[in-house]
Amino acid sequence: MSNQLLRVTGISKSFPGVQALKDVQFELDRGEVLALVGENGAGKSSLMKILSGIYIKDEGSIFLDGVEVDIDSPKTAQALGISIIHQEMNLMAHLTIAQNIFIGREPREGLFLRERALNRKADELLKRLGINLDPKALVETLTVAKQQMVEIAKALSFDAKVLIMDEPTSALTDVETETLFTLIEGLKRTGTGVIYISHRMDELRRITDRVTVLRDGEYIGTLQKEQLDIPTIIEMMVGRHIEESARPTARDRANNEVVLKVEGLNTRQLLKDISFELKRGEILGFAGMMGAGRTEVARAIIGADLSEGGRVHINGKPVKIKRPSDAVAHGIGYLSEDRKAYGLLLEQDVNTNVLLASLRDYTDALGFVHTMKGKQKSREYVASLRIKTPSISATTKNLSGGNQQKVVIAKWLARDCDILIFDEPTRGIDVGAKEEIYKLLNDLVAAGKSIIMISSELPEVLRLSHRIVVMANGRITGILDNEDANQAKIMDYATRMGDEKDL
Amino acid sequence: SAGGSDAGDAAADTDKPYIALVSKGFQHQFWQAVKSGAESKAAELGVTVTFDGPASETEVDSQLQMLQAAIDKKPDAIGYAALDPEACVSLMDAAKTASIPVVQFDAGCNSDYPLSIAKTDSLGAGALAADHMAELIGGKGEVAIVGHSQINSTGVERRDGFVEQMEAEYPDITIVDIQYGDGDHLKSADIAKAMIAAHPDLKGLYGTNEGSAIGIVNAVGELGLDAGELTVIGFDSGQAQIDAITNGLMAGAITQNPIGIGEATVQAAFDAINGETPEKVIDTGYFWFDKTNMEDAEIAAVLYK
Amino acid sequence: MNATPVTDQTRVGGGTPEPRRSATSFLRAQIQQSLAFATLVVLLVFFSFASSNFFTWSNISGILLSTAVIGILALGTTFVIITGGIDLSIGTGMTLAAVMTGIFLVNLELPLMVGVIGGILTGGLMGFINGFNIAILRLPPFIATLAMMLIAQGLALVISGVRPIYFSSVVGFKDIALGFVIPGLPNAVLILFVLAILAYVLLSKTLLGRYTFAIGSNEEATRLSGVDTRKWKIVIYTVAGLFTGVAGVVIGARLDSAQPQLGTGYELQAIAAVIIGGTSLLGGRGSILGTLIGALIMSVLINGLRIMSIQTEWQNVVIGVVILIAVFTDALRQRRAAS
Amino acid sequence: MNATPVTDQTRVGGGTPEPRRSATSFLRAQIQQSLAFATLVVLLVFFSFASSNFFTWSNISGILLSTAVIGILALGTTFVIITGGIDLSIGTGMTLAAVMTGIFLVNLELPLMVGVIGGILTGGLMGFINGFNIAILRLPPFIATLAMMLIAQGLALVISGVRPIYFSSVVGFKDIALGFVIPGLPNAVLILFVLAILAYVLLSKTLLGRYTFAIGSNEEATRLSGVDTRKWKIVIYTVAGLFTGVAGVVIGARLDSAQPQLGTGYELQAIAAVIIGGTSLLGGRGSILGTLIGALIMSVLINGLRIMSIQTEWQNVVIGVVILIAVFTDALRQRRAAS
Ligand SMILES: Nc1ncnc2c1ncn2[C@@H]1O[C@H](COP(=O)(O)OP(=O)(O)OP(=O)(O)O)[C@@H](O)[C@H]1O
Ligand SMILES: Nc1ncnc2c1ncn2[C@@H]1O[C@H](COP(=O)(O)OP(=O)(O)OP(=O)(O)O)[C@@H](O)[C@H]1O
Ligand SMILES: [Mg+2]
Ligand SMILES: [Mg+2]
Repeated sequence: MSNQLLRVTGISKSFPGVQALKDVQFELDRGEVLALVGENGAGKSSLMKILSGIYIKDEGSIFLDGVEVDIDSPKTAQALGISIIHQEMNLMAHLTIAQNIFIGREPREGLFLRERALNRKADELLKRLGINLDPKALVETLTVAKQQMVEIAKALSFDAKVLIMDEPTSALTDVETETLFTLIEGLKRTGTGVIYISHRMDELRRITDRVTVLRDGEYIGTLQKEQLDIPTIIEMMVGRHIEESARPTARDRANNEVVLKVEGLNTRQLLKDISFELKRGEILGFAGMMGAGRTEVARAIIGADLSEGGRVHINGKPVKIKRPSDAVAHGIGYLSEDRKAYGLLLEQDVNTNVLLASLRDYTDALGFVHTMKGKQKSREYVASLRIKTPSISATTKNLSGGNQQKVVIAKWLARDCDILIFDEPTRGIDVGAKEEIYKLLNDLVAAGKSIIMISSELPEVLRLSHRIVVMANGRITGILDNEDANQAKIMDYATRMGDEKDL
Repeated sequence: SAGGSDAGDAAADTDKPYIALVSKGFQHQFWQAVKSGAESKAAELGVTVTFDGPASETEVDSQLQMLQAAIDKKPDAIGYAALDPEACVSLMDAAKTASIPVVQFDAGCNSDYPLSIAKTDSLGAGALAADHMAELIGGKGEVAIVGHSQINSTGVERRDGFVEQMEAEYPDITIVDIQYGDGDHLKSADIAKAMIAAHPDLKGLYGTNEGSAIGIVNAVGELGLDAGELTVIGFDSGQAQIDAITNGLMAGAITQNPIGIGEATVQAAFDAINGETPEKVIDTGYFWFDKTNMEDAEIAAVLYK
Repeated sequence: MNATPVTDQTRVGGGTPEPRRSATSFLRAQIQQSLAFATLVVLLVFFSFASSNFFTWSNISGILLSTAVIGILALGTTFVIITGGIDLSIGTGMTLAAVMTGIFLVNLELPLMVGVIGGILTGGLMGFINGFNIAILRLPPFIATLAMMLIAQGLALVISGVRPIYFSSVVGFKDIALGFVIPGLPNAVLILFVLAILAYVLLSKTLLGRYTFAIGSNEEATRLSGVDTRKWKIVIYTVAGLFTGVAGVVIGARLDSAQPQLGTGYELQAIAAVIIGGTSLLGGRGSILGTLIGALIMSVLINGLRIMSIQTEWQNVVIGVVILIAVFTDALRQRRAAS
Repeated sequence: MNATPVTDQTRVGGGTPEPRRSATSFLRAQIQQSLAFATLVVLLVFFSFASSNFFTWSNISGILLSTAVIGILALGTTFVIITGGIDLSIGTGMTLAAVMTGIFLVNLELPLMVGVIGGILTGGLMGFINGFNIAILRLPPFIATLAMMLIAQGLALVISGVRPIYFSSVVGFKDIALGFVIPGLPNAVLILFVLAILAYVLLSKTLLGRYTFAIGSNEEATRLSGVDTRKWKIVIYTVAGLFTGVAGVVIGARLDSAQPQLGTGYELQAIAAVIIGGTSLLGGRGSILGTLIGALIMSVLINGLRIMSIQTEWQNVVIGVVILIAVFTDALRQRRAAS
């Protein structure tokens, strides 16, 4: 018996107006990690959804252990030993972690569920995987990152022959990412084949054995481990050469005008005495471990959550922000980390989403919205951000994950806020687009805007931020100038759980 | 609105006898007239009454709950109008156990316990409507009925009295359609219009209660028919029907004596409290009224606005 | 009517608002999208064959008149349903508005215009309270409006003294529903059409409409985009309440009286009209034209069955089955279109 | 992980399906969660002071009896609402079940047991059809069950011949509701409690309950996890239908007759009970104990107002206001707990 586990050939799939996949092929061996890379909308997720029975392919063949299989439902895929971690979170928020992991496979005794056995099984699984979560906790109480860990645990709980991971690390910080890599190493040893989708190039060399590249729904080629070379991969992906820019040049210190000043911000749950300043034309990075409270700082500032005792000054004047509309009125825009839940009107078209925050600009005194100008604007953003969509009237839900993210960015660019808070702006965005977004952020600050950028990717924080705020456990543990910062230093501050503070 | 219903526990504190009336409804003008008759009689006799009834005459279950609550209030007597003759039997037993005398009005319960009933002969009233209809359309032609209920006893009897009288006495008159509008004015108007459209030769329409009758009047008005082009006969009174008769859109109507029903019910209950036996059946009568006799003292007394 | 770039979210797989060029192409697009329209045509053709008395001007005008009240209620409710909410208080709210109009015009003898506006504002006030309860106190719309339904029902009885208020003394009031500004077309129908155009404009051309769809699609995302969703929800429920108020005036004028016991049941009929017209209870999609067609389907069906002298007890069975078929074929077509 | 940080999705709705350790800790948790319980206690205390006739065994047992039918309907509907659906057909469906029981027992003179089971299965069949229409034909629950509501209403009239069917000839039938297996406690109340326990077990200890919550939380994710959500939705609606069937038998026995015109309005009352009990119309959360308390609140309130001889027209106003207050304080408490 050969070592080949899975082979797909000639796969095509089209949606109304979109040819998502054209004659795509790849192979996966036992105990191998195959990376699938490509730009946003290249067709990676669609291909994986075909393998896991969510979409039905138009053409092509799938061979598992050399036998052609017909995967017509998620259940069939599960039965065949194909398990998937979806790019978009797919959990039942009102159920517990244990109930989520074993949904559809509950231990039973006659008619009755064995809740205790279920929790025990989940506990064992989580312990075995080194994931520190209480199986009885409700999923809705978890942060995005922890939810992602639950998804991973769920997928691993099937003793799958083929495990598909669609951007599993996009919501994870380095520590959890390491945990995941350890798990993958273990799976390789047991002969599981892993298909790994990621936009994080540095991960590829770490764990993959082979890389298959897709572009515009087509198969471009496969690189063996020995041939792995990031610039080559990127060139295959985007069809052109990408220049990585260096770290930001030290800012012109002459301009020290403070546009946003936050003092003594607390929330009942987590945040303690958050104080910092944002200067004009600056990118202020926020780094920290998952759950450190960075998102919560942003939400508290814009009035999305209740906060206590904080004072916020904009351009030196104290302001009261009780709800997000106040924040936007004061020129603060917030781009959330969870685009599906908090960023997009998924059922509406791209145009509606792009214009959502700036509709008033197109509204006359009588309340009538004049959309011609607005549509022109949307088209411009679709073009300038290279959003891959058939037209601005396509339903946002049908865009690929990365392109959805770009739509959210376009929404805030259209609103033209002075202060922008980007929470994980490049989550799920391909390398090419990432560079574009970096450039965009730099252009924005060059044009006098000020940006807070929350990111879990340290290289990204280091590349863009003029200064870096590091948080741990709801406190600010350090604020560093870019010149003084490096990954080790940030990690040091990010893991200070006590009260030590070093500014 | 009118007093008298502030009783309940208040009644228990005074020495005034307390009579709980559980009606079939309270929203319709008919029941409001019964209520006012009961309240004026109560004032005269120096007793306290409360008047309760479900929102619609289909709510047999909630009426039973009202009756149950009335029994639990330990009144000196209960006046009851049964929505269903059978469903109430067990609660009559409960009243008996609690030694609360029960008198009835409008419709009775299939139980030996209640002492009396004050009511209208609805079959006879329906037949009287048929007689007048026949006379007004000249003994032949098509007529139709807009009913208010095809199930509760008054709706059924007012319809059946009409239908049977027509069949028995006026073979040249055909009843071409019977539909039911729940006594909803708007629905009844739309039904009447559809009937007029469907039967271009229609001579007369009969509405079995105030809402049905006024619905027909509205339909006739909306279609711009001249007064008398279509013979409309109504049931019960109320301002709108009196107006319609005055301006000729309605030929006439049958009225019961709801005020008299209310009065007789309270009187019977009062008698029962005082250990007297009221008359078993008190027929409060029904009357035909039209432009010619509306002002007569006897008729004016039973009309309500 | 040339520049009609409409974002009117009709449905289609995912409700994509295509840019429309002209009024006719817009109409065509809308109608093609809506199988409800086909159902309406089928019903009209069927009843025309089944009864020679169906397709007469008098009967058609009767159908339109009987659509007016439910139609006006349905228009207002369309907004609420597109936000993902629901309004159960429209039936009895309408009654309370009619009763208040009666109080203003008959008891207080205020001028006609003042009384009518008072009645409409009564509806608006109820809508405002609903909006407040839902947006500020964050009660579920179903329960907030259910409570308002009970309160309005009770208040209508209390305020009227549990008796009808007759408008016969008020000169010109009846004409609001039954007069003819356009010969042959009762004013109530005219009001329905005017309000439909107003609702259409509101929903597809104004900020209110945009935010209605946005809130229905993802309220939290809309809020985070800087839209004061609480304020807008109050506005939307208030608008729905104003439509309810107009319905109250129209039904009062049509019956020439305020009947305080009326109203329950109207809300479900209006909501059914909205849904048959293709608006989704999940929020985010819906159209005014669809609602109008839905309301017409209901009244054509009811009228046709009456014209055919179908027994009252069978009528509901038939209506239920037709609703199922209409909504099912529509869902089927949408799924076809999507794939 | 004992501190439970809550994201803002938690704001709405009520009882959460947490794993429970023992009966008492379960009770405590449920009751603490539910301010509805406090509302109930407040009402009981208030009415006891307001009227000496309120807190008598006869009246309390009367209240329980009047809770039985709405309570049983509400139990079944709890499942449906937790899935994020709704069932408007329970009121008239109950009536149809009662009528069918009458047909079986009175017209066909089948044995008591057979007739009763036949009535219950009638409810189950309607539920199955609802489930089929919703899960397979993918109709929106609101419209599918609205259509079923109309159909059941019509069929009840048609099948009964538009007259009540009396059970007086059927020995023992009445005892199903009014007999006493437990002295002093009418059987209808016993049935309510037994069914509540059954529903509780179903909801929290079985696969059915787990998938009910899962579907309500995220139907798509549940389906992608390999659960046959279509099948389970049919099962859930069928279960709700069976409860409706039992309610039909109980109301038939209580009235000793099948009243074919009854039923409309019961659905809203039952749904109100479910929501007052903290189950969210958005799906994913709810509890049986909450529903029971919600149903009791409704009937205590109605009874108390009657015992106090509050004028009928005022009763609805008071009920509406109390519902608002109850749901608002509950929402408030939850928000407090959340932050
Ligand atoms: N259900 C759908 N309906 C219509 N178009 C779709 C659908 N699903 C995917 N597409 C389209 O197919 C193309 C491929 O999308 P896919 O999600 O597979 O991209 P991807 O490679 O996973 O991108 P990303 O890295 O951004 O996640 C995109 O153009 C997308 O818009
Ligand atoms: N230790 C904790 N105690 C209480 N709540 C916590 C804790 N950790 C995280 N949380 C919850 O998580 C949220 C804080 O995490 P937040 O999302 O702000 O972190 P983050 O730094 O942005 O990390 P992420 O990468 O997960 O986005 C809060 O909403 C809080 O409820
Ligand atoms: Mg993808
Ligand atoms: Mg975060």
